[in-house]
Amino acid sequence: MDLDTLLSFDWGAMAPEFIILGTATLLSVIDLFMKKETSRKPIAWLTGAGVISALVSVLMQLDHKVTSILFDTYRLDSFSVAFKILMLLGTGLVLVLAASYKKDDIEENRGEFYYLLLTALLGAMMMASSADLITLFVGLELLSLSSYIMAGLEKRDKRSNESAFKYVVSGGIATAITLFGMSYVFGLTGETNLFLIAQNMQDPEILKHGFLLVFAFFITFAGLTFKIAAAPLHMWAPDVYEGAPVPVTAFLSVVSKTAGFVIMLRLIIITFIAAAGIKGDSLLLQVQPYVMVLAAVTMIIGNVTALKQRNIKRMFAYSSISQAGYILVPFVSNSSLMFELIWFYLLAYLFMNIGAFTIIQVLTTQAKSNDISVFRSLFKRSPWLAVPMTIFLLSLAGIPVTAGFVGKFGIFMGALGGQPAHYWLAGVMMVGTLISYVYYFNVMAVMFFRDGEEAKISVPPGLAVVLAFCAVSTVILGIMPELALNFFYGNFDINEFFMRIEDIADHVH
Amino acid sequence: MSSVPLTAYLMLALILFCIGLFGALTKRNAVIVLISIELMLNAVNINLVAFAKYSLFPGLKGQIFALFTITVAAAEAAVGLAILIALYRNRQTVNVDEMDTMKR
Amino acid sequence: MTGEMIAFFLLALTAIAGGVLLINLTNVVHMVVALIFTFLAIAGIYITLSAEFVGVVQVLIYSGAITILMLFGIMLTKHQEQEKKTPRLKVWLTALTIGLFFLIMYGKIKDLNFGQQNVELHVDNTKKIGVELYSHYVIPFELTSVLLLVALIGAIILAKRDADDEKGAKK
Amino acid sequence: MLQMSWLIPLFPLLSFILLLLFRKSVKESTAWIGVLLTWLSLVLSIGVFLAVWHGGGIKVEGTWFQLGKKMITMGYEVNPLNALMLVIVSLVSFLVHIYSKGYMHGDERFPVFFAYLGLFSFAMLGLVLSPNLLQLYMFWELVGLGSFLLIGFYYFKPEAKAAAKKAFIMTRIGDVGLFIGMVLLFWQAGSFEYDEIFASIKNGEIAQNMLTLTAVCIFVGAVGKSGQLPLHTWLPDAMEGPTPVSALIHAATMVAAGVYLVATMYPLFQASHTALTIVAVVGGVTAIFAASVGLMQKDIKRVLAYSTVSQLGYMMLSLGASGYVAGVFHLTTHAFFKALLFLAAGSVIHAVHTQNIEEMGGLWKKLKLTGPLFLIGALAISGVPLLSGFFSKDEILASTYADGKYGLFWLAVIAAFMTAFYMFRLFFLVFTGEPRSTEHSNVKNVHESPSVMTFPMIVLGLLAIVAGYVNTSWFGTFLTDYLAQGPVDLSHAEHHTPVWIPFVATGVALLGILLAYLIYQKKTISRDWLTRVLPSLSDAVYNKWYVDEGYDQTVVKGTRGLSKLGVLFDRYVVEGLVSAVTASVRSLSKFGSRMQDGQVQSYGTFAIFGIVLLLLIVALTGGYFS
Amino acid sequence: MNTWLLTILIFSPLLGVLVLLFIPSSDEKSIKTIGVLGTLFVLGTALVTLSAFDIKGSDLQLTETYRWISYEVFQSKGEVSYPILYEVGINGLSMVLILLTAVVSLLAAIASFSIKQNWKSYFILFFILEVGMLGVFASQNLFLFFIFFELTLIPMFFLIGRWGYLEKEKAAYSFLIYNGIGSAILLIVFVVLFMKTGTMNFDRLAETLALPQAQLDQMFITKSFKMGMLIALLIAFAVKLPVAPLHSWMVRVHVQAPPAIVMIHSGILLKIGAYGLIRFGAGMFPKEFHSLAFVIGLFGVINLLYGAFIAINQTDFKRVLAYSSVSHMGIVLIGLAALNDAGVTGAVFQVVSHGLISALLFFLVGALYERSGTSELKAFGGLAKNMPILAGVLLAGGLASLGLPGMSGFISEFMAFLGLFHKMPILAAVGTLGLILTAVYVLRAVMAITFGSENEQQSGYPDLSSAERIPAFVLLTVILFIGIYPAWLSDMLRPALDAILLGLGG
Repeated sequence: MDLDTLLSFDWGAMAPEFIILGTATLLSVIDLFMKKETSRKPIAWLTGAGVISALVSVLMQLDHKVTSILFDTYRLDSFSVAFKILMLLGTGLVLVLAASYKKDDIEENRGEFYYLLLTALLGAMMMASSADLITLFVGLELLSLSSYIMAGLEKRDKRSNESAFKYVVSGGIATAITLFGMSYVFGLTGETNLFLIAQNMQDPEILKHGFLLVFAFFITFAGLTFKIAAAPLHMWAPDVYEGAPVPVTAFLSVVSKTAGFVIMLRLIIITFIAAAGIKGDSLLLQVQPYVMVLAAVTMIIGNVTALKQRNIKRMFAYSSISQAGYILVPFVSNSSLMFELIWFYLLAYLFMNIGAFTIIQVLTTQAKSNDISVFRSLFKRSPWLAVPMTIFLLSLAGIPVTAGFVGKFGIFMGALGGQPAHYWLAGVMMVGTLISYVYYFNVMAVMFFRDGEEAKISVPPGLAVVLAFCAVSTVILGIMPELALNFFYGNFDINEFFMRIEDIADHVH
Repeated sequence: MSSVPLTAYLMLALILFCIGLFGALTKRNAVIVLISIELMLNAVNINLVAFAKYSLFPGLKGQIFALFTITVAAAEAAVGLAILIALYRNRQTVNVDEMDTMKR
Repeated sequence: MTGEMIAFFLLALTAIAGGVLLINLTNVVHMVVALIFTFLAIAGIYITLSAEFVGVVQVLIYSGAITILMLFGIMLTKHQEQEKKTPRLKVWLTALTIGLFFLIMYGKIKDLNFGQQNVELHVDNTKKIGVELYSHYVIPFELTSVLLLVALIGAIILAKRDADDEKGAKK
Repeated sequence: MLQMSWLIPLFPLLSFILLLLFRKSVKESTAWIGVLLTWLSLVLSIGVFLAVWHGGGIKVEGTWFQLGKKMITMGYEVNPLNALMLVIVSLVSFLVHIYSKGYMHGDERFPVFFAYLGLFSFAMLGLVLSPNLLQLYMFWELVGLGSFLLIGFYYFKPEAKAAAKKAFIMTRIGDVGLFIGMVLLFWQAGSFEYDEIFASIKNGEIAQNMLTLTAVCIFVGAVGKSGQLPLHTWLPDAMEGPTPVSALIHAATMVAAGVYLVATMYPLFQASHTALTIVAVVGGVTAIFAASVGLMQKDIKRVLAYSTVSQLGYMMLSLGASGYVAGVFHLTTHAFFKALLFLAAGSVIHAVHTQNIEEMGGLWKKLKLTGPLFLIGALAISGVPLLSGFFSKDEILASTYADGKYGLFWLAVIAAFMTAFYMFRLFFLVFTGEPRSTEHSNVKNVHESPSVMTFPMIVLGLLAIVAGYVNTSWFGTFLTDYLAQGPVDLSHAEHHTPVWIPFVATGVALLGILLAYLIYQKKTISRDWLTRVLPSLSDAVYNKWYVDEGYDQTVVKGTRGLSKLGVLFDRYVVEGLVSAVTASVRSLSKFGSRMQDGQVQSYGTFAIFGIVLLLLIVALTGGYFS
Repeated sequence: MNTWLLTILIFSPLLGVLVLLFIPSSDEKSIKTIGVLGTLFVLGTALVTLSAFDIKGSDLQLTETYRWISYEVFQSKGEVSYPILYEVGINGLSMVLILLTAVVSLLAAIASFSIKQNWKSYFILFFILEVGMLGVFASQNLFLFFIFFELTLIPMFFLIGRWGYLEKEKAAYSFLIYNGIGSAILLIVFVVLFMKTGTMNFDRLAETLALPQAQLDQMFITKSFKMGMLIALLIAFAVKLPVAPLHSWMVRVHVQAPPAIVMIHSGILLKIGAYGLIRFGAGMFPKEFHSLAFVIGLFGVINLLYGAFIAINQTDFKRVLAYSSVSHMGIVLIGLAALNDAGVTGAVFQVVSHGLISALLFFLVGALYERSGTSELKAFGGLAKNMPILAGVLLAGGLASLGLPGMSGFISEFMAFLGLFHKMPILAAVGTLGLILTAVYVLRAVMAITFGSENEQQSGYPDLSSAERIPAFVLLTVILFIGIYPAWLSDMLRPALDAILLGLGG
């Protein structure tokens, strides 16, 4: 195909990605020419500007018609927009954390920190807005690589190095596994476009190899569980979360996780939606119980192991593992509400988790310790930290009048709404939630009941803003989830997710 | 005409994948671990290229996929090594089993 | 027994042999060297699969860049190239698991044959790949460039000695 | 007059409230408030009685609350029986109020005492006025409360505390019986109203065995309150209360409530022969049992208490032997002479500050009034002719005989003999012979009680003499005719008594007195011949046939054991399970964190293992090998 | 005005919170005053509601309905499925319980004067707790009910864990976990019902579930499913009530929590369990409830006797009262099991009366603890001498709780047993044993404190202060009033109960 066909694509659809890419490259250049000593604040502001403008451009795409560039190697539809919003929001908040993250040995790499954040974001966004195996894979890797580096940014901190290394090794293995699975998916269908793959899977020849397909599914799926930190590839999370700088941890636990779910939905659902499994019946239905077991195991491992943690960051790592388990539930309970439920929960999770990590950052950096005791008598020392923290914890525990509750409620609707209703899964989730009460409330107990620790706490203005924002939205979404849901229903039509649209390239061929 | 069957290639890929995996999971030296991961990725590439030729729907896509994989693998290797060096600078060791300050 | 067959078997043998050596050798440098053979053999296999370009790239990047990189890594971190043995039990468990994995997969790929359609992948393979890359796959291609940039920067900032360390070195 | 009868119980209630509120301000003058108010209710009840005597009667009811379709009602009713009771209760209560003025003089909780008296009188009168079982039950319990409070009036005395608790719980056991009977009746007859219940009994709407069951249940209630076997043990202990209380509650009124209950529900009992027999047997056995215990007690009040139990047994016996009138008759007379005896005893105790008869003696000359009055009481209760007790007891014996319950008849006769004996044993030991003074009692210089105390005794004394003449074969059976107006039909109560019965009764009574005289006055027979002849028997009698000990060993210990068992179960099984669960979760979490050993490679191994496991399961469940 | 009345009532305690926010946390006096005034305001609003409430009216009143949350199924865009509404409304039953809540909360607020520290946060939590309780009784759909139900958990956790006695945190946790289990089961049941029927409104649910089986089968609602749901509900509320053997948390809370909070807890929070049983168990699954009646009755009797037997052997007055609560909750079950006017009315009466009585008794325990720093029985004796009023009220409370006629306890026991005797005489007869045991342990405990010879170190204690007399006397008066004139309560309840009984066909 010639140049003008190439140019004739609606490249405007990629505006957000271009903005991020542009900012990233620009910053790398600026950073290069900036003197070592000069503060990197302007870069922070620029990054913020980039993220915000990208967010704006995404919002402007709200009622953009479904667009496909070059056989869906780039694809703009409600799904991508919906989740890109989450990613940009999350990154924006994490950015503030990063900007006010005071640790001297991160200073000389601050600039890199910012634009690595952007490249990671770019990767995530590509994962959200592509329906092509290769693009998804590259996006995934872009995200991963950037995160590896960010995790290791505190070069002089042994923990940071170690976490980065563990991350890169597990990540490498995960990538290999994912690719191995993908290679079969690709091999059997000979296509990289997900829709075409789905098409080719109808081929009678393929049906003969149902088993291989199922294996391919599981291997790919297992590989992807790495990103969302769910069983079986979840064990890296605690160590990496503990070692990485707090903003990075926040990023991993929110944006990266979101991306993980996005690629799962995209890849798994579209690819296998029409695939026949072992005995000819639908593959997705067939694998459901096994994935459910994975979800259940994830919840149990996460919650149970979190009980023993004294290190707050580790505790939150386990908590985020269990949360991944929860979010897997709507994914497998093939409920008709899947997308909004996952979206809403991720939104809620974004607010509560980043909020919590903000406070953790404040306390741990000040106390130079990650032990849970940094929360001692927080209520006395500064109620304005204790109260939001309580809100976040309650939300994470799924107590009413918080976003977390509505999210969990929705997940239950998903799990129990389907036919048949998955009582046992709901049961496991409930048990998990109960166990989680213990460690979430333990933090509260430390904040309210334990005394000692008199040091006053200073909160940087930026963090204060993030805190307020997260806390308020957590409560608002808890009281009026209609806001978010209406936004979702008003702007996104999930049917777009399933329809392949022919683009110019098809006609050229 | 008799040619090498697809299975043979897949088998080879599988074997190499397993070897790579085994290396990545058991070798002590961090460098070897990284390189074993590379081996795994290579195995995947064999799959892709083989499928490109012998699948139901043959085509170049497989080879291109393989190219992307190679590139990514290279980048990963580089970053991995860089991290390793940073770690080595602080810890004076490249033994994977000594990197367990964070546990439980 | 066509020449292709023979070629394949030799190459496959070399590849696997290299892998086995990687596992069994004790000297780190030797391991890497052994692996070079594997990579080269794989490159050969690509050629037999009428993917010359990929084959060449393989030679360049793996047998060239990556292995050298790794050797550098070993040199930089050199203090004992003797690889310590990991505890037996753990090794065996891992081996067992992986063996199981192998068997399961084996059972399903051993009869995976679609025969051969007549497609000339080898006919100006490189040109076609180029065209595809720059048209169909231009987006991931560009994305890859970003990825490489990131890798570059990352590698630098992580690996480079810090200013104050150098000062310390000078003193 | 009848319309105002609802006021009768309210006066005492008023006194209760007033005294409780103003106990600080008004000191001992409170007594007069109580006396005045009880006097009012006495006047009223006499008026009501007269009205009923002239064939009046009234029943007023209003809805208390509504249960679905059914109306639960409250109100008041006056019929011959309870009109009579009204008089008795309010009279005795009035007298006791006066008496207490003197007896409780100087007690720091003087007002509270009168308040409690008021509460009790209110409850008792309310009980009597109740037109339905539910209301009766409620007052029944309140009466129990009053008794509980008054027994425990000396709250600091451990014995009083124990006695009060015992009284409440023992009676509560009976009450539960009544409760069950009442509820069952409700579902049978569809109402708590006496007349509706009687109606449905008459129409045979209730199965025979159900009749028996309910009757027995209700009788259990009566047993509890009237201290019949086997629930009698609380009554003697109840003597820990102040003596006026014993006179009012544990002689004249509350304990008679059991009898009153059976009398009120008489149609029910009549409908079931079994129930009647049970009543009779329990009554008869109690009569002789208690009398036998009374023979050897040393505490003056305890002797009287056991005599009360035995007399109540008489009443039950007669009711059981379809001697309705006789029962009520004896109730009436007994109320007077037993109250008299208690007050007299009280005045003695007041004088000598001891209750142990071994430490008294020779008081006849010192207590010029109390002595004779006590004698009157003793004669009356022993059934010496021409005194009230004689007539009523005679009636009972007659009706028992007429009903063909000969065994019980002879029991009763023997009991009568014993009664005479122990009463006069008491009399002789207390009033005659030499003063046996000890360190903590001065029998030397004692004085007659003040007039506030003697006056009531005199009144009662007169009544104890004359009360018998309301129903005699010689001067006419006023009481029978009067009661015949009531709901109970006494048609078959016309029995011809064998002429010899009165003589037998008189005979045994005199015999008993003679024996007591010989032993305690003349000393011709040594006091402890029984102890020598039959030591085991005498011990048994002295220790009240070991009933209390028996209960301690069985019921009390049993309950304690069960509750201990419960506690253990609660601590080890229930709590144990919980802690087991938590422990398992903890160990699980320990295991989980041990998995997390910081080795990135073992994480990888874990992951691969997981995947392989998954694939294996899929393979196995998916028919991989087929 | 009336259209908003209920919402105003539910959230009226927040006014107190609002005011408190502007009071310096050191200003003890005014904080406590605000606390009392706030609850007083709530009581006032409740009374206004009562005046607006038509006692005779059988159906729901003062209802409010607003659209709240709605999920759309994506196949059918635009059309709302699974709407979750904000629905409140009250019938006689809820009205009574709301009044109870308002009164007990006020008295508890007065009793809270003994709180030693952090009055501000204490009262803020206190008010939030009250919102939760009011909401539970006023809400008309499962979602709202659940939210308020959970809302009571959190403040309780802190109130117990912060202001309790020595083992407060353990108590707080066991409270949290046990009730967590309860609410977890509840949530599952609610969601399942919601997803099957598409509505959360109580009445609509009841109607739907009452449909002929054929129609229900299309909704995948089988008989066994309904039975399962009911059993799950029973378990959930059995935790709250609590029914043995799920009671250990409640004992712990009663012993460890500050008296004022225990007043609320055993006075109202336990009653949520009973309310739920009546409203959901009997209200929505009448047939199944019928078939389970015997089991429920059996558990009732077991509870009654179990609690009583253990109470006999306790040495700590708090524990005695805790187990007596277990025992008394058995009577609620007994009444429900009877499934007739008498029984159900009795159950509700028991709910109210036990609420008042236990509030009174725990208040007195608090007063005693204030003076002596212990609640061990053997530490007391002969209180009647120096503290005649306290002793008197204590005795009265004890008598009330052992069901003395003329006090509210009697009415409920009487009616509950009256009901059960109609259905299962044998069981009921066994149950009456409980009446005796109750007398035994109550007298044992009360007389140990008030009777006997006083030990000297308590001779110094002052009698109830005038501030303390208010709650004591108010409660005692109400108890007596209900005992003497139960009609006003039963009249208010009858329409609501008739509706339920109609469903039960009892």
